[in-house]
Amino acid sequence: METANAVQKPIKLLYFAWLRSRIGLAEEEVVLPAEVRDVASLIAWMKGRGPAYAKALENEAVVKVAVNQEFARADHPLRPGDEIALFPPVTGG
Amino acid sequence: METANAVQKPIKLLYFAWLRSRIGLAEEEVVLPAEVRDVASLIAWMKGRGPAYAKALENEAVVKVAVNQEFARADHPLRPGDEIALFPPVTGG
Amino acid sequence: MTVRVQREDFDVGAELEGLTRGNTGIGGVASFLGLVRDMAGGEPIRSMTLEHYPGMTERQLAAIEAEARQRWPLDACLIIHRYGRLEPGDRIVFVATASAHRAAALEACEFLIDWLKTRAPFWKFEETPQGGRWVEAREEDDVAAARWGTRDGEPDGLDP
Amino acid sequence: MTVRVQREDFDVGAELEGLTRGNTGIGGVASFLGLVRDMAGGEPIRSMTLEHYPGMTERQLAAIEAEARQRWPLDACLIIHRYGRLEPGDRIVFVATASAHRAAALEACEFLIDWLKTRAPFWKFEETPQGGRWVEAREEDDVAAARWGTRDGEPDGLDP
Repeated sequence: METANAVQKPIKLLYFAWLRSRIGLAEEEVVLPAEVRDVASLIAWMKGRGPAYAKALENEAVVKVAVNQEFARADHPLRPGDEIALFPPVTGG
Repeated sequence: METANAVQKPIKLLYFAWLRSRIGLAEEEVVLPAEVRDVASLIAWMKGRGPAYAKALENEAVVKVAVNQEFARADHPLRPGDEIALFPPVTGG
Repeated sequence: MTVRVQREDFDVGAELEGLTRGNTGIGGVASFLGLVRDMAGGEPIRSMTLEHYPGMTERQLAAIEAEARQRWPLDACLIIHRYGRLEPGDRIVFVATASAHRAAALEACEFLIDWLKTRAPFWKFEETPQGGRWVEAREEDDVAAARWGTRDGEPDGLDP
Repeated sequence: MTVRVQREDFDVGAELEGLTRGNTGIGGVASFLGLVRDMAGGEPIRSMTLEHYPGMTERQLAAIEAEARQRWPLDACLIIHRYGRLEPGDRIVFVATASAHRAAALEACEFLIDWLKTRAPFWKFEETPQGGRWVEAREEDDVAAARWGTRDGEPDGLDP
């Protein structure tokens, strides 16, 4: 099935500002498990990936998410190949 | 008397914009007659000085007056040695 | 705090550089550059000649600049206004206001340029293909300046 | 209509000159230049490092610029935003808006800089004598930007 194949394709995760420094990475590619279908389930899954992730994401209210360079809400669906960025509220220029 | 002597001292009249071109002068010095005591009587007196003055000053509402470089109202007193400027409403920069 | 009324052109970049040099407490500089437009009232303009009242113009500009400094916390302020014959595209007027905070700089700049464009003691003579004419004072400009509640008609006021 | 996100400094005079060159229909150019302040929250600042999201930042800046052009009749518009490590006095951001009429230029400039200073996708890291820290988003800035009624929280909005 197309969906099953597509899930094997990784997504790209980008981290900015203190999310980057807490996670300790600027970006990574991951293959999402089948149960991760949207932004909310991505965050929930990431918290289980280790203490650095759990700490960085502990206050979800201040974690903003963009999918393919557009701001995305909790119910925004995710697809293989997406570029997903996590960052704190912007502080402007 | 000091007043009588002082009246002999001329005032300086300056004209700007279309008041200048209608009167045909940028500036002049005149000795005011004794009855000219304020801005209103100055304008009335000037209208009698010739057709160019009468024409330039026919619409008093658009003639602004400054005495010693400050905007002055009709009842502003005049003194010998004053610098009195007549000009249309400013059009800004 | 500087006011200059001059025939010569000016260098905007150099002026802005000079305005903030050595003061790292400044967070922003708002500015407005006025240019001669090629049209006025639907007619093409060949030139615009600005006449002013030397001495009084500088006094009035200094007074409005002092008022801006009273109303807003400005670190630096600059007004340059040209006079004489100008052509379309030429710079006429430049206002720059510097402050720790952008709102103060922006508001003060708008206040000053509204005043300058409407109440500064200049008279404009426009040369069109049909001949020359003195520009009449404009109602709409007065509305823009009146927003700021500057004094009107007072003998010692900033406006006739 | 130009948006540039760059590490390099820029020349304000040359940018303004280029913005209006050849268009004598422009009556005025409003601009705002943002500089790094030497203090933040009562503490001295040694440097400020701006991080951004390459690609998304340009898209967001282009979107807000398009919105400004929809709201006001602009002849030209320029946004330059730097990233990387900056020191007090350094230029960070420059906005310039040109229009036949000054009100349009002034309002569009204020609209853009309010947005840029609060909602542009940049994150600031400040280096103080006590060490480094990420700057928190500020409430008062949101109030300034909210005045303009830009969309909030929409998935396709200009703001998270």
